[in-house]
Amino acid sequence: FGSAAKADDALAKVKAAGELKVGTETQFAPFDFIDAGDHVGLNVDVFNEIGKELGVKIVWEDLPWESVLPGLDAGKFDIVAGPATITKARMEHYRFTVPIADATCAILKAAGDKSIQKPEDIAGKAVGAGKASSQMDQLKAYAATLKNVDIREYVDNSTAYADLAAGRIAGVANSLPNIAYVAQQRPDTFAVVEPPFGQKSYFGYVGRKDDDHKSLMDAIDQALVKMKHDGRLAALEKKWFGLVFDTPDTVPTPNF
Amino acid sequence: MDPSGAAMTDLTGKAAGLEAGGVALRIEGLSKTFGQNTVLKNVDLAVRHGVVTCLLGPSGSGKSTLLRCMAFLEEHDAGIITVYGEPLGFAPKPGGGRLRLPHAQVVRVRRAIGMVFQQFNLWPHMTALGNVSEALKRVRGLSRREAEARAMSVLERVDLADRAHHYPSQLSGGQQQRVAIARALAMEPRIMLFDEPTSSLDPELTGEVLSVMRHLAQEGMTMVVVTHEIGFAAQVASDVAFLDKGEILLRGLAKDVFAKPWHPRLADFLETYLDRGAAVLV
Amino acid sequence: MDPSGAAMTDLTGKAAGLEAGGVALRIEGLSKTFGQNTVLKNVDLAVRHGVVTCLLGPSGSGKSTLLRCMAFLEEHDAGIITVYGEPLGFAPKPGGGRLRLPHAQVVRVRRAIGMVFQQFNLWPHMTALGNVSEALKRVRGLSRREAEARAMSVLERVDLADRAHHYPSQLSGGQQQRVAIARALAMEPRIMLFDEPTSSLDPELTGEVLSVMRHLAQEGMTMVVVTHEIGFAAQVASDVAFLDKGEILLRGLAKDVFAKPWHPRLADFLETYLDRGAAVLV
Amino acid sequence: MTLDLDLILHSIPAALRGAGITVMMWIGGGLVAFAIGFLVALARRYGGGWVRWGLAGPVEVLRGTPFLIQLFLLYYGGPFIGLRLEPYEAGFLGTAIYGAAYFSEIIRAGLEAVPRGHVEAATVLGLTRTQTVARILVPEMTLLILPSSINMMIILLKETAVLSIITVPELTLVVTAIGSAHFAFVEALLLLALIYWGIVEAASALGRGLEAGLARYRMV
Amino acid sequence: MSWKYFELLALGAGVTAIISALAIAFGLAIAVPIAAASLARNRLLHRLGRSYISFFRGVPLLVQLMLIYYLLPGVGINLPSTVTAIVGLALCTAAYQAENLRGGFLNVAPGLIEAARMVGLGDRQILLRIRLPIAFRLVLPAIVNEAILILKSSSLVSVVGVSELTRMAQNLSTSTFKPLDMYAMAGLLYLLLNWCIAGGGLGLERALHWGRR
Ligand SMILES: Nc1ncnc2c1ncn2[C@@H]1O[C@H](COP(=O)(O)OP(=O)(O)OP(=O)(O)O)[C@@H](O)[C@H]1O
Ligand SMILES: Nc1ncnc2c1ncn2[C@@H]1O[C@H](COP(=O)(O)OP(=O)(O)OP(=O)(O)O)[C@@H](O)[C@H]1O
Ligand SMILES: [Mg+2]
Ligand SMILES: [Mg+2]
Repeated sequence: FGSAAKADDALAKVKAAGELKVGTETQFAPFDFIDAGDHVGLNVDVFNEIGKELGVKIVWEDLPWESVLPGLDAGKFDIVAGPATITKARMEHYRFTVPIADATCAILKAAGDKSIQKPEDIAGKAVGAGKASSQMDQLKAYAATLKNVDIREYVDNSTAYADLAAGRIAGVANSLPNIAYVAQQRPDTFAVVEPPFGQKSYFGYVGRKDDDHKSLMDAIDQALVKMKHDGRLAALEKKWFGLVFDTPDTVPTPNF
Repeated sequence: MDPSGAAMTDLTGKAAGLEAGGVALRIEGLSKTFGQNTVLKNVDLAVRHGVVTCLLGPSGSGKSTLLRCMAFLEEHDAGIITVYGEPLGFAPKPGGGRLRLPHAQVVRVRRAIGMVFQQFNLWPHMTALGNVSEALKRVRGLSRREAEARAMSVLERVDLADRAHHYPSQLSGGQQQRVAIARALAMEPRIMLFDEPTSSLDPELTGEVLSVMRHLAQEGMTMVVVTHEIGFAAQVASDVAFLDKGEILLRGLAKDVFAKPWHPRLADFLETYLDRGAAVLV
Repeated sequence: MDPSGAAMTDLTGKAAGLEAGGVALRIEGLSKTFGQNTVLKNVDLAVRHGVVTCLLGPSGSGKSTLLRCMAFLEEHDAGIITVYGEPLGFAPKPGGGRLRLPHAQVVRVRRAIGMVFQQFNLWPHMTALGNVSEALKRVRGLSRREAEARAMSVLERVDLADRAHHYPSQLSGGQQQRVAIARALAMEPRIMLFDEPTSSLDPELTGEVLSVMRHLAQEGMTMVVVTHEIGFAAQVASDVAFLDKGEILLRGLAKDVFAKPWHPRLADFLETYLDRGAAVLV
Repeated sequence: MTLDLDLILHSIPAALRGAGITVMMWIGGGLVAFAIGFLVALARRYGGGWVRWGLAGPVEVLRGTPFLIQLFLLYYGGPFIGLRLEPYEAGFLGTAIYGAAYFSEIIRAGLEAVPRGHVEAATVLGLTRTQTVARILVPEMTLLILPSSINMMIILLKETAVLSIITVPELTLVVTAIGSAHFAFVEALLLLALIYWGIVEAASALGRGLEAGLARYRMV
Repeated sequence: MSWKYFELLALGAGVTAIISALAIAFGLAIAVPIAAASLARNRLLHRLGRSYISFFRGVPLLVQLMLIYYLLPGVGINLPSTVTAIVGLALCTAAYQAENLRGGFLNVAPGLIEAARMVGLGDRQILLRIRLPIAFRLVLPAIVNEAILILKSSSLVSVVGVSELTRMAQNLSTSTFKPLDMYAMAGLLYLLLNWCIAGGGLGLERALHWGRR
């Protein structure tokens, strides 16, 4: 870590300030959400551990998802929690932490909708996904292999879920962990369409790619790997998803 | 009795019939209240056919309100107004009290009346010709050509044929008021009401409007005029009524009233005018 | 030469010095153009100290513009105005032409002048006392107490001490105009300019304002008055100037002008007033 | 900071399509809003006490809450009361209703600003109420409310940015999506600002032209 | 709906109220010089005033906020979210208030200013003592109207990371899956806040009646 010695790089600044600023959107259960007024989720727990490793306090900033990555670019915070699906395009602009969860994309449908039994059944129906999300890209790619899927873009996932509940669309594409959580919370309204339709992909936290942030990102990666090995991450995954994901210790080359 | 005495009785509104030179518009026991404020109290007045009646009185005495009642722009609270014998707005009930007349009847009787306002009230989005011909088209149902021909001839009467295609904003105050007179005249009313027709005009533009009114008077139009132009009143009016605090203090022939203003309030009132015009004449 | 003849020469603006009863304000060769429209043409006038000068003339003849030039509310395009010998706005250059004077100089010379407008122009957000004391505080730098005491005494002069704490909207037109006079008087001007001070008043409220002005005149205030109140002009004015189409057609002592209006335009002009007021008096 | 001009240039066609949808929703919704507003204003002026009261409440609520919340309730709440609207329909209706509340107030003020004497002159001449409204009140009022109506239309244009929350692919949605896809947020925002500013300036210029054209009717 | 949620929404409403109040106050303060500039005879001042108004009225607030948030850091100005929100709202509303005030200034009868000049008041005294109070009173209803609009527009500041009322409602609707209840409640709170502004406006109008009935 040759550059870690620089006195004024991002890691040094974070340590000097005693706080790590994390941007996120608190509408991404179970990673980040508001429960009875409190900000909770996997991210909150994971970052608390990271904070302990680095010896700093975590300061959260909540923004609509479309503002989160621009905010990172503008230096409004040090890292983005999200998390975001690790994609080729994003890796050109950002540096991802090591994967923290599986992000493979699946379809959420209305409970009791018999017409959708497998992912291909969305052909001829309206399906939504979050605007500017990698799930949207995957959905578009997948839909191109089917017949006239009507794709709707939503500014956030909750409006897409609301529209699914209202019956305007037949499905919502999102990563499996998210929709599994939603379906588990409201089993009488929503159900997951198995299996996932997308290619294997992972979630990671997003940081800046420049030299200045290298030492900070390295330090966070170290902390995460440490958490994986001592079982802390697995415990948290169990707590929030009810299952444990098998994720690699380095950032794999994305499929898309 | 001498003739002027007879004329004064005539104006009480109690006597006189519908013979030539008879009563055009009669007001009996008229009262009008705004909220708590009684603005007209038991007013009797007979407007004689074919002559000019001037309403004088201090500011706030109720002149405008009385005139507006004559056009049924205000509903009077008590009393009866008849226009050439026909009741306007309310008819007396045989057993006492009054009966509200239907709207159609109001519209019909009001046809006999034309009104000219202090603020002209021309419609700014129509030319002079449009202002004058509008009611001819919509109310009389004339074709556009007929209406405009008729409007044109009325504009000629007020000497404004050359301004027919100007919008109100392009006309001087005096010209605007003449268009307003033409607009009323075009409907061929039998009685014309004027509410301070010159008092929003510059002194020098007043003349042209007074001159049009003088012509109308000479042609025998029945007119009721509220004005502060004492000179005009003295020259043109046959009858004068003086209002004070909502009551008619006196009425009579103009020549009597101006020559010997025997009532002290009237004398005071005329005094303020004399004070300001007299020095020129000595 | 008889005295009246001498006085008429006095008013040409060419003669007369600064002696008692001398010239307070002198206008020489003044011209004023709005766009293409030449409103004042080479006007000469001398306003005598301690007396009332009336400006008469038909509408649009340039009376208001001339008065506004005297207060430097309009900048004249040519000519020189001097106030008690000091040039206002422009000074003559030795070699010919004029020199624009600095703003501070304009403000200083303008202190000698007070002005009363047709529309009163009272500030609606201040009481009568506030209107009168504002400039005493901000311009003269008096303390609030001193300014209000002084303002109060001026309000007493116009007989409005009991209305000191009323807002303009709570005052009648006549009272408002008296406050406006007080506001100007409080700054102790040496010359007071009045532009049709009564013409937006109801006839019955005109008297109170004219009476305040009559008092001022009796106290020897130098006044220039544009008015349509011919009676007042004839009674109070010592000097009269008659404007027509931007030129001074004649000037002279009031008593000469009104007694024998020898110029045909003036005779015509007075005629319109006679026409409208005369009938009352016969 | 360097701007990716190429990206801006390449985004223009897509952005213009978004702008087309924005303008369509704006003009269409705005015109319908004006029409509804006019009827509401007339009803509030000439209607009975019940009509007046019944209309005053909704107008106040519509003017008092953010457009975003109204749209959300209409689109996502509508189905619960059996009103199932497609995005364009909901966007159009939402814009029309929101605008109508404002226009009804503008028009009401306009009707009141026509001098009473102008109406009385018509009454004395025998024009009926309908004729008076159609021939005198409406044309005179049009002149009086022109500036505030243009202003309102411009406000409405900018409010249409909110339609993105109900998935109408209008200008803001399209351009910010391009920005996200290429991680070029500042470029996208500048392009967006420029296009909106252009539409607003064009609308204002049109409004000024209209006003100038009608100036001769104006009393000074 | 549980009391807890209402409390949270009320908290959001508090944030909305404070941000809006500060934005309205600063906006008015900025609007005075902008209005004065846009009426100035000086060509440069006039241009500056007009351009300010044209830009801030021509671009949606949403875009303005994001520009301040993302563009300014590029030139070294990094404002916290709350400050960005207040500054953004204030700069935007200032353009509208300046237009309102400009209309007011134009409708102050020129005679009132001439009268001030005649008793010797200077330009600055005339602006502050005569023109501003009269213009302000003339356009007070429009100013109150704009205040209500800016309160409603403050629902957009969540894009720069401020958890105000609308954002609170969004967050709560995600976690409760009851979006309609949350939004309807938020709407009511907006109405309540607006009534406060409208009531304050009426009170101010009455306080500044200057003797009129
Ligand atoms: N619509 C109204 N509502 C309440 N009061 C009114 C109304 N119209 C007139 N008044 C009151 O009635 C009284 C008489 O008013 P009116 O206008 O008839 O007087 P006027 O003799 O015409 O006075 P002026 O010479 O000033 O025109 C006044 O006290 C006035 O305030
Ligand atoms: N600011 C101005 N711009 C252009 N023209 C003006 C201006 N002020 C006055 N005028 C013109 O100058 C001429 C003289 O106007 P002025 O007001 O001095 O006349 P006046 O004698 O006071 O008339 P009145 O008796 O009607 O008040 C008129 O033709 C008028 O239209
Ligand atoms: Mg009257
Ligand atoms: Mg004048």
